[in-house]
Amino acid sequence: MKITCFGIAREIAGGPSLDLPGVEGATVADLKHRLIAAYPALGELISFAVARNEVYARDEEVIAVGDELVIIPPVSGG
Amino acid sequence: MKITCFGIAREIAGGPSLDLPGVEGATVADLKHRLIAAYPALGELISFAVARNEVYARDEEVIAVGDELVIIPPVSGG
Amino acid sequence: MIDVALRDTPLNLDECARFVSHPSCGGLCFFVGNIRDLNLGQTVTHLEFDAYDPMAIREMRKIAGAARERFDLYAVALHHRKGDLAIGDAAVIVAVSSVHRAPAFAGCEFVIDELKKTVPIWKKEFREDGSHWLNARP
Amino acid sequence: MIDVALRDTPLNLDECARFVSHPSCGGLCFFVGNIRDLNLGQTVTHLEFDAYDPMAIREMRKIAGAARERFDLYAVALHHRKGDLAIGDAAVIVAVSSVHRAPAFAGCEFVIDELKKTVPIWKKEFREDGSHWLNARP
Repeated sequence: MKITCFGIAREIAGGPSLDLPGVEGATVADLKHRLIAAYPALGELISFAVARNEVYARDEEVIAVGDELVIIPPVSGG
Repeated sequence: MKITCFGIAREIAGGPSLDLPGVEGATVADLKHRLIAAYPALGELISFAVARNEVYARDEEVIAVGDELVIIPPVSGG
Repeated sequence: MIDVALRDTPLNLDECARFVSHPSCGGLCFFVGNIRDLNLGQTVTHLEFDAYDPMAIREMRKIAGAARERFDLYAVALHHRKGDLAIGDAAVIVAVSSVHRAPAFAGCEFVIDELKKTVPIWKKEFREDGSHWLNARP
Repeated sequence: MIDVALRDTPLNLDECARFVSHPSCGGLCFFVGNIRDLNLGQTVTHLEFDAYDPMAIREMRKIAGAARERFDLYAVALHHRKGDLAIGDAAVIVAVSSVHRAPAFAGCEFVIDELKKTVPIWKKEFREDGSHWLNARP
Protein backbone atom coordinates (compact mmCIF):
# COMPACT_ATOMS: atom_id res chain seq x y z
CA MET A 1 0.00 0.00 0.00
CA LYS A 2 1.32 3.44 -0.91
CA ILE A 3 2.11 5.73 2.03
CA THR A 4 2.88 9.38 1.30
CA CYS A 5 5.78 11.08 3.06
CA PHE A 6 6.44 14.74 3.91
CA GLY A 7 9.28 16.68 5.48
CA ILE A 8 11.99 14.54 7.01
CA ALA A 9 9.96 11.39 6.28
CA ARG A 10 10.49 12.01 2.58
CA GLU A 11 14.24 11.99 3.12
CA ILE A 12 14.03 8.84 5.23
CA ALA A 13 11.89 7.07 2.62
CA GLY A 14 14.14 8.32 -0.18
CA GLY A 15 11.17 9.77 -2.07
CA PRO A 16 7.67 11.26 -1.85
CA SER A 17 6.13 7.90 -0.90
CA LEU A 18 6.96 4.39 0.18
CA ASP A 19 5.23 1.08 -0.35
CA LEU A 20 4.37 -1.35 2.44
CA PRO A 21 2.56 -4.60 1.53
CA GLY A 22 -0.37 -6.14 3.44
CA VAL A 23 -1.33 -3.06 5.43
CA GLU A 24 -5.07 -3.34 4.80
CA GLY A 25 -6.83 -4.65 7.92
CA ALA A 26 -3.96 -3.70 10.21
CA THR A 27 -4.38 -1.06 12.92
CA VAL A 28 -2.59 2.26 12.76
CA ALA A 29 -0.46 1.12 15.73
CA ASP A 30 0.59 -1.96 13.72
CA LEU A 31 1.37 0.21 10.73
CA LYS A 32 3.63 2.43 12.84
CA HIS A 33 5.56 -0.56 14.16
CA ARG A 34 6.01 -1.93 10.66
CA LEU A 35 7.14 1.44 9.38
CA ILE A 36 9.77 1.68 12.11
CA ALA A 37 10.91 -1.88 11.37
CA ALA A 38 11.29 -1.07 7.67
CA TYR A 39 12.71 2.45 8.18
CA PRO A 40 14.51 2.54 11.56
CA ALA A 41 15.27 6.27 11.11
CA LEU A 42 11.55 6.95 11.63
CA GLY A 43 11.99 5.58 15.16
CA GLU A 44 14.68 8.20 15.80
CA LEU A 45 12.29 11.08 15.30
CA ILE A 46 10.78 12.85 18.31
CA SER A 47 7.51 11.26 17.20
CA PHE A 48 5.48 10.74 14.07
CA ALA A 49 1.77 10.44 13.39
CA VAL A 50 -0.22 8.83 10.62
CA ALA A 51 -2.95 10.67 8.77
CA ARG A 52 -5.75 8.58 7.28
CA ASN A 53 -7.91 10.35 4.71
CA GLU A 54 -6.60 13.78 5.74
CA VAL A 55 -7.30 13.36 9.47
CA TYR A 56 -4.95 12.34 12.30
CA ALA A 57 -5.54 8.59 12.84
CA ARG A 58 -5.88 7.06 16.31
CA ASP A 59 -3.73 3.98 17.05
CA GLU A 60 -6.74 1.64 17.20
CA GLU A 61 -8.19 2.59 13.81
CA VAL A 62 -8.19 -0.18 11.18
CA ILE A 63 -6.81 0.59 7.75
CA ALA A 64 -9.15 -0.08 4.83
CA VAL A 65 -8.57 -0.56 1.12
CA GLY A 66 -8.46 2.83 -0.60
CA ASP A 67 -7.41 4.79 2.49
CA GLU A 68 -5.05 7.68 1.87
CA LEU A 69 -2.20 7.18 4.33
CA VAL A 70 0.41 9.82 5.09
CA ILE A 71 3.33 9.87 7.52
CA ILE A 72 3.25 13.11 9.54
CA PRO A 73 6.62 13.82 11.18
CA PRO A 74 6.67 16.48 13.93
CA VAL A 75 5.13 19.59 12.40
CA SER A 76 6.99 22.90 12.36
CA GLY A 77 4.77 25.41 10.61
CA GLY A 78 4.14 28.97 11.65
CA MET B 1 -4.18 81.38 36.66
CA LYS B 2 -5.28 79.82 33.39
CA ILE B 3 -6.20 76.14 33.53
CA THR B 4 -6.77 74.31 30.25
CA CYS B 5 -9.73 71.94 29.91
CA PHE B 6 -10.31 68.92 27.67
CA GLY B 7 -13.20 66.56 27.01
CA ILE B 8 -16.09 66.90 29.41
CA ALA B 9 -14.14 69.47 31.47
CA ARG B 10 -14.36 71.84 28.53
CA GLU B 11 -18.14 71.58 28.60
CA ILE B 12 -18.21 72.07 32.36
CA ALA B 13 -15.95 75.13 32.15
CA GLY B 14 -17.92 76.46 29.19
CA GLY B 15 -14.76 76.84 27.09
CA PRO B 16 -11.23 75.57 26.41
CA SER B 17 -9.89 77.03 29.66
CA LEU B 18 -10.94 78.57 32.94
CA ASP B 19 -9.31 81.10 35.21
CA LEU B 20 -8.76 80.59 38.92
CA PRO B 21 -7.02 83.37 40.91
CA GLY B 22 -4.29 82.85 43.53
CA VAL B 23 -3.37 79.29 42.62
CA GLU B 24 0.41 79.85 42.71
CA GLY B 25 1.85 78.31 45.89
CA ALA B 26 -1.14 76.05 46.44
CA THR B 27 -0.83 72.28 46.28
CA VAL B 28 -2.48 70.24 43.55
CA ALA B 29 -4.87 68.83 46.19
CA ASP B 30 -5.89 72.41 47.10
CA LEU B 31 -6.36 73.24 43.45
CA LYS B 32 -8.68 70.27 42.98
CA HIS B 33 -10.81 71.33 45.96
CA ARG B 34 -11.04 74.87 44.65
CA LEU B 35 -11.93 73.63 41.18
CA ILE B 36 -14.78 71.52 42.60
CA ALA B 37 -15.98 74.47 44.67
CA ALA B 38 -16.03 76.71 41.59
CA TYR B 39 -17.37 74.04 39.20
CA PRO B 40 -19.41 71.50 41.20
CA ALA B 41 -19.99 69.39 38.06
CA LEU B 42 -16.30 68.44 38.18
CA GLY B 43 -17.06 66.71 41.48
CA GLU B 44 -19.69 64.59 39.75
CA LEU B 45 -17.15 62.99 37.42
CA ILE B 46 -15.80 59.51 38.21
CA SER B 47 -12.52 61.29 38.90
CA PHE B 48 -10.27 63.92 37.41
CA ALA B 49 -6.55 64.51 37.47
CA VAL B 50 -4.42 67.59 37.03
CA ALA B 51 -1.48 67.64 34.65
CA ARG B 52 1.34 70.04 35.48
CA ASN B 53 3.75 70.73 32.62
CA GLU B 54 2.49 67.73 30.61
CA VAL B 55 2.91 65.21 33.43
CA TYR B 56 0.31 63.84 35.89
CA ALA B 57 0.71 65.89 39.09
CA ARG B 58 0.71 64.30 42.54
CA ASP B 59 -1.59 65.84 45.15
CA GLU B 60 1.31 67.18 47.26
CA GLU B 61 3.05 69.05 44.44
CA VAL B 62 3.14 72.83 44.78
CA ILE B 63 2.06 74.94 41.84
CA ALA B 64 4.58 77.52 40.62
CA VAL B 65 4.27 80.63 38.49
CA GLY B 66 4.41 79.70 34.80
CA ASP B 67 3.21 76.11 35.27
CA GLU B 68 1.04 74.74 32.51
CA LEU B 69 -2.02 73.33 34.28
CA VAL B 70 -4.57 71.08 32.61
CA ILE B 71 -7.67 69.33 33.95
CA ILE B 72 -7.64 65.68 32.84
CA PRO B 73 -11.09 64.08 33.11
CA PRO B 74 -11.26 60.26 32.92
CA VAL B 75 -9.48 59.30 29.70
CA SER B 76 -11.21 57.20 27.04
CA GLY B 77 -8.74 56.79 24.20
CA GLY B 78 -8.07 53.61 22.26
CA MET C 1 12.86 51.66 18.39
CA ILE C 2 9.70 53.60 19.10
CA ASP C 3 7.32 55.37 16.73
CA VAL C 4 4.46 57.36 18.21
CA ALA C 5 1.89 59.35 16.26
CA LEU C 6 -1.33 61.26 16.96
CA ARG C 7 -3.03 62.22 13.71
CA ASP C 8 -6.28 63.54 12.30
CA THR C 9 -5.80 61.42 9.14
CA PRO C 10 -6.43 57.68 8.69
CA LEU C 11 -4.02 55.27 10.38
CA ASN C 12 -2.08 52.76 8.31
CA LEU C 13 -1.44 49.19 9.40
CA ASP C 14 1.27 48.56 6.77
CA GLU C 15 3.19 51.63 7.86
CA CYS C 16 3.26 50.25 11.42
CA ALA C 17 4.23 46.78 10.15
CA ARG C 18 7.15 48.19 8.16
CA PHE C 19 8.36 50.14 11.20
CA VAL C 20 8.48 47.16 13.55
CA SER C 21 9.75 44.53 11.08
CA HIS C 22 13.35 43.43 11.47
CA PRO C 23 15.34 40.33 10.39
CA SER C 24 15.93 39.44 14.04
CA CYS C 25 12.20 39.36 14.85
CA GLY C 26 10.12 36.25 14.36
CA GLY C 27 6.94 37.57 15.96
CA LEU C 28 4.93 40.67 15.13
CA CYS C 29 1.71 41.39 17.00
CA PHE C 30 -0.79 44.12 16.12
CA PHE C 31 -3.88 45.49 17.76
CA VAL C 32 -6.28 47.69 15.82
CA GLY C 33 -9.07 49.43 17.74
CA ASN C 34 -11.94 50.27 15.42
CA ILE C 35 -15.05 52.37 15.99
CA ARG C 36 -18.00 50.07 16.61
CA ASP C 37 -21.57 50.65 15.45
CA LEU C 38 -23.03 49.69 18.84
CA ASN C 39 -22.04 50.56 22.40
CA LEU C 40 -23.99 49.23 25.38
CA GLY C 41 -26.80 48.32 22.99
CA GLN C 42 -27.11 51.83 21.50
CA THR C 43 -26.50 52.66 17.84
CA VAL C 44 -23.46 54.91 17.46
CA THR C 45 -23.39 57.31 14.50
CA HIS C 46 -19.86 58.68 14.86
CA LEU C 47 -17.22 59.70 17.41
CA GLU C 48 -15.15 62.74 18.15
CA PHE C 49 -11.71 62.40 19.75
CA ASP C 50 -10.23 65.21 21.79
CA ALA C 51 -6.56 65.03 22.80
CA TYR C 52 -4.08 66.97 24.88
CA ASP C 53 -1.52 66.43 22.15
CA PRO C 54 1.89 67.06 23.73
CA MET C 55 1.07 65.12 26.90
CA ALA C 56 -0.66 62.33 24.94
CA ILE C 57 2.49 61.89 22.88
CA ARG C 58 4.66 61.91 26.01
CA GLU C 59 2.46 59.28 27.69
CA MET C 60 2.40 57.14 24.55
CA ARG C 61 6.22 57.27 24.44
CA LYS C 62 6.40 56.28 28.11
CA ILE C 63 4.14 53.29 27.54
CA ALA C 64 6.01 52.18 24.43
CA GLY C 65 9.32 52.47 26.27
CA ALA C 66 8.03 50.56 29.30
CA ALA C 67 6.70 47.80 27.03
CA ARG C 68 10.01 47.50 25.19
CA GLU C 69 11.91 47.07 28.43
CA ARG C 70 9.44 44.85 30.22
CA PHE C 71 8.83 42.44 27.32
CA ASP C 72 12.19 42.75 25.56
CA LEU C 73 10.55 44.00 22.37
CA TYR C 74 12.59 45.15 19.40
CA ALA C 75 10.23 47.90 18.25
CA VAL C 76 6.89 49.45 19.18
CA ALA C 77 4.69 51.61 16.95
CA LEU C 78 1.74 53.34 18.59
CA HIS C 79 -0.49 55.45 16.36
CA HIS C 80 -3.66 57.14 17.58
CA ARG C 81 -6.26 59.02 15.61
CA LYS C 82 -7.95 62.28 16.69
CA GLY C 83 -10.78 64.44 15.36
CA ASP C 84 -13.98 63.04 13.86
CA LEU C 85 -14.17 59.30 13.26
CA ALA C 86 -16.80 57.22 11.47
CA ILE C 87 -17.94 53.66 12.23
CA GLY C 88 -15.21 51.22 11.14
CA ASP C 89 -12.40 53.78 11.31
CA ALA C 90 -9.27 52.73 13.19
CA ALA C 91 -8.87 54.81 16.35
CA VAL C 92 -5.60 53.19 17.41
CA ILE C 93 -2.95 50.82 16.08
CA VAL C 94 -0.39 49.09 18.29
CA ALA C 95 2.40 47.17 16.56
CA VAL C 96 5.22 45.37 18.33
CA SER C 97 8.01 43.03 17.26
CA SER C 98 10.01 40.53 19.19
CA VAL C 99 12.32 37.58 18.64
CA HIS C 100 9.61 35.17 19.81
CA ARG C 101 5.82 35.35 19.77
CA ALA C 102 4.78 35.17 23.44
CA PRO C 103 6.37 38.52 24.42
CA ALA C 104 4.94 40.08 21.26
CA PHE C 105 1.39 39.21 22.35
CA ALA C 106 1.98 40.21 25.97
CA GLY C 107 3.71 43.47 25.01
CA CYS C 108 1.03 44.46 22.52
CA GLU C 109 -1.77 43.86 25.03
CA PHE C 110 0.15 45.78 27.71
CA VAL C 111 0.46 48.82 25.43
CA ILE C 112 -3.25 49.05 24.60
CA ASP C 113 -4.28 48.37 28.22
CA GLU C 114 -1.99 51.13 29.51
CA LEU C 115 -2.99 53.54 26.76
CA LYS C 116 -6.60 53.24 27.87
CA LYS C 117 -5.61 54.07 31.45
CA THR C 118 -3.28 57.03 31.14
CA VAL C 119 -3.13 58.70 27.72
CA PRO C 120 -5.05 62.03 27.74
CA ILE C 121 -7.40 61.34 24.86
CA TRP C 122 -11.18 61.57 25.17
CA LYS C 123 -13.96 60.05 23.09
CA LYS C 124 -17.31 61.75 22.63
CA GLU C 125 -19.88 59.32 21.34
CA PHE C 126 -22.73 60.51 19.12
CA ARG C 127 -25.83 58.33 19.23
CA GLU C 128 -29.32 58.74 17.89
CA ASP C 129 -30.46 59.86 21.36
CA GLY C 130 -27.68 62.40 21.95
CA SER C 131 -23.97 62.62 22.65
CA HIS C 132 -21.75 62.14 25.69
CA TRP C 133 -18.12 61.85 26.75
CA LEU C 134 -17.32 58.20 27.46
CA ASN C 135 -16.22 56.99 30.93
CA ALA C 136 -16.71 60.46 32.41
CA ARG C 137 -19.63 59.98 34.79
CA PRO C 138 -20.48 57.09 37.14
CA MET D 1 -16.51 33.95 9.00
CA ILE D 2 -13.32 32.01 8.25
CA ASP D 3 -10.72 32.53 5.55
CA VAL D 4 -7.91 30.00 5.24
CA ALA D 5 -5.12 30.06 2.67
CA LEU D 6 -1.91 28.15 1.94
CA ARG D 7 0.08 29.90 -0.77
CA ASP D 8 3.47 29.98 -2.45
CA THR D 9 3.16 33.74 -2.97
CA PRO D 10 3.70 36.54 -0.40
CA LEU D 11 1.08 36.95 2.31
CA ASN D 12 -0.78 40.23 2.69
CA LEU D 13 -1.64 41.79 6.03
CA ASP D 14 -4.13 44.27 4.58
CA GLU D 15 -6.03 41.50 2.84
CA CYS D 16 -6.43 39.74 6.19
CA ALA D 17 -7.42 43.02 7.89
CA ARG D 18 -10.12 43.69 5.31
CA PHE D 19 -11.50 40.17 5.74
CA VAL D 20 -11.90 40.37 9.52
CA SER D 21 -13.08 44.01 9.76
CA HIS D 22 -16.74 44.56 10.58
CA PRO D 23 -18.74 47.49 12.03
CA SER D 24 -19.64 45.36 15.06
CA CYS D 25 -15.99 44.67 15.93
CA GLY D 26 -13.99 47.04 18.12
CA GLY D 27 -10.90 44.85 18.42
CA LEU D 28 -8.72 43.34 15.70
CA CYS D 29 -5.62 41.36 16.64
CA PHE D 30 -2.98 40.13 14.21
CA PHE D 31 0.02 37.89 14.50
CA VAL D 32 2.65 37.80 11.76
CA GLY D 33 5.32 35.12 11.94
CA ASN D 34 8.41 36.20 10.00
CA ILE D 35 11.53 34.26 9.03
CA ARG D 36 14.34 35.20 11.39
CA ASP D 37 18.00 35.57 10.48
CA LEU D 38 19.16 33.61 13.54
CA ASN D 39 17.93 30.39 15.12
CA LEU D 40 19.61 28.96 18.22
CA GLY D 41 22.55 31.26 17.56
CA GLN D 42 23.10 30.05 13.98
CA THR D 43 22.79 32.27 10.90
CA VAL D 44 19.89 31.16 8.72
CA THR D 45 20.15 31.79 4.96
CA HIS D 46 16.63 30.75 3.91
CA LEU D 47 13.84 28.27 4.63
CA GLU D 48 11.83 25.78 2.67
CA PHE D 49 8.26 24.93 3.72
CA ASP D 50 6.71 21.59 2.83
CA ALA D 51 2.97 21.10 3.36
CA TYR D 52 0.40 18.34 3.06
CA ASP D 53 -1.96 20.84 1.48
CA PRO D 54 -5.47 19.36 1.79
CA MET D 55 -4.96 18.25 5.38
CA ALA D 56 -3.17 21.48 6.32
CA ILE D 57 -6.17 23.45 5.06
CA ARG D 58 -8.57 21.16 6.92
CA GLU D 59 -6.61 21.56 10.17
CA MET D 60 -6.37 25.33 9.71
CA ARG D 61 -10.16 25.47 9.25
CA LYS D 62 -10.66 23.37 12.39
CA ILE D 63 -8.47 25.69 14.45
CA ALA D 64 -10.12 28.83 13.09
CA GLY D 65 -13.56 27.37 13.82
CA ALA D 66 -12.57 26.31 17.34
CA ALA D 67 -11.16 29.79 18.04
CA ARG D 68 -14.33 31.48 16.79
CA GLU D 69 -16.50 29.39 19.10
CA ARG D 70 -14.23 29.43 22.11
CA PHE D 71 -13.50 33.18 22.08
CA ASP D 72 -16.70 34.41 20.43
CA LEU D 73 -14.78 35.93 17.54
CA TYR D 74 -16.52 37.46 14.56
CA ALA D 75 -13.98 36.44 11.92
CA VAL D 76 -10.68 34.59 11.63
CA ALA D 77 -8.23 34.75 8.71
CA LEU D 78 -5.37 32.28 8.72
CA HIS D 79 -2.89 32.48 5.85
CA HIS D 80 0.23 30.32 5.62
CA ARG D 81 3.04 30.47 3.11
CA LYS D 82 4.73 27.45 1.51
CA GLY D 83 7.74 26.90 -0.76
CA ASP D 84 11.00 28.84 -0.45
CA LEU D 85 11.11 31.76 1.97
CA ALA D 86 13.79 34.38 2.56
CA ILE D 87 14.74 36.14 5.81
CA GLY D 88 12.03 38.65 6.72
CA ASP D 89 9.29 36.93 4.70
CA ALA D 90 6.01 36.33 6.48
CA ALA D 91 5.42 32.60 6.98
CA VAL D 92 2.03 32.99 8.62
CA ILE D 93 -0.58 35.66 9.33
CA VAL D 94 -3.36 35.23 11.87
CA ALA D 95 -6.08 37.90 11.96
CA VAL D 96 -9.10 37.87 14.27
CA SER D 97 -11.86 40.31 15.09
CA SER D 98 -14.11 40.56 18.09
CA VAL D 99 -16.47 43.02 19.76
CA HIS D 100 -13.93 43.64 22.55
CA ARG D 101 -10.15 43.42 22.70
CA ALA D 102 -9.41 40.75 25.32
CA PRO D 103 -10.95 37.87 23.33
CA ALA D 104 -9.23 39.15 20.18
CA PHE D 105 -5.81 38.78 21.83
CA ALA D 106 -6.65 35.41 23.41
CA GLY D 107 -8.18 34.04 20.20
CA CYS D 108 -5.27 35.17 18.02
CA GLU D 109 -2.70 33.59 20.34
CA PHE D 110 -4.77 30.38 20.51
CA VAL D 111 -4.79 30.09 16.71
CA ILE D 112 -1.02 30.43 16.27
CA ASP D 113 -0.29 28.13 19.23
CA GLU D 114 -2.58 25.41 17.84
CA LEU D 115 -1.28 25.84 14.30
CA LYS D 116 2.22 25.08 15.52
CA LYS D 117 0.98 21.88 17.20
CA THR D 118 -1.22 20.25 14.59
CA VAL D 119 -1.05 21.71 11.07
CA PRO D 120 0.97 19.44 8.74
CA ILE D 121 3.52 21.95 7.52
CA TRP D 122 7.27 21.44 7.86
CA LYS D 123 10.15 23.89 7.85
CA LYS D 124 13.58 23.02 6.51
CA GLU D 125 16.18 25.47 7.70
CA PHE D 126 19.22 26.25 5.56
CA ARG D 127 22.22 27.51 7.50
CA GLU D 128 25.82 28.11 6.58
CA ASP D 129 26.72 24.74 8.10
CA GLY D 130 23.99 22.70 6.38
CA SER D 131 20.25 22.14 6.39
CA HIS D 132 17.78 20.28 8.58
CA TRP D 133 14.07 19.82 9.21
CA LEU D 134 13.09 21.72 12.36
CA ASN D 135 11.68 19.94 15.46
CA ALA D 136 12.17 16.51 13.85
CA ARG D 137 14.88 14.95 16.00
CA PRO D 138 15.42 15.07 19.77
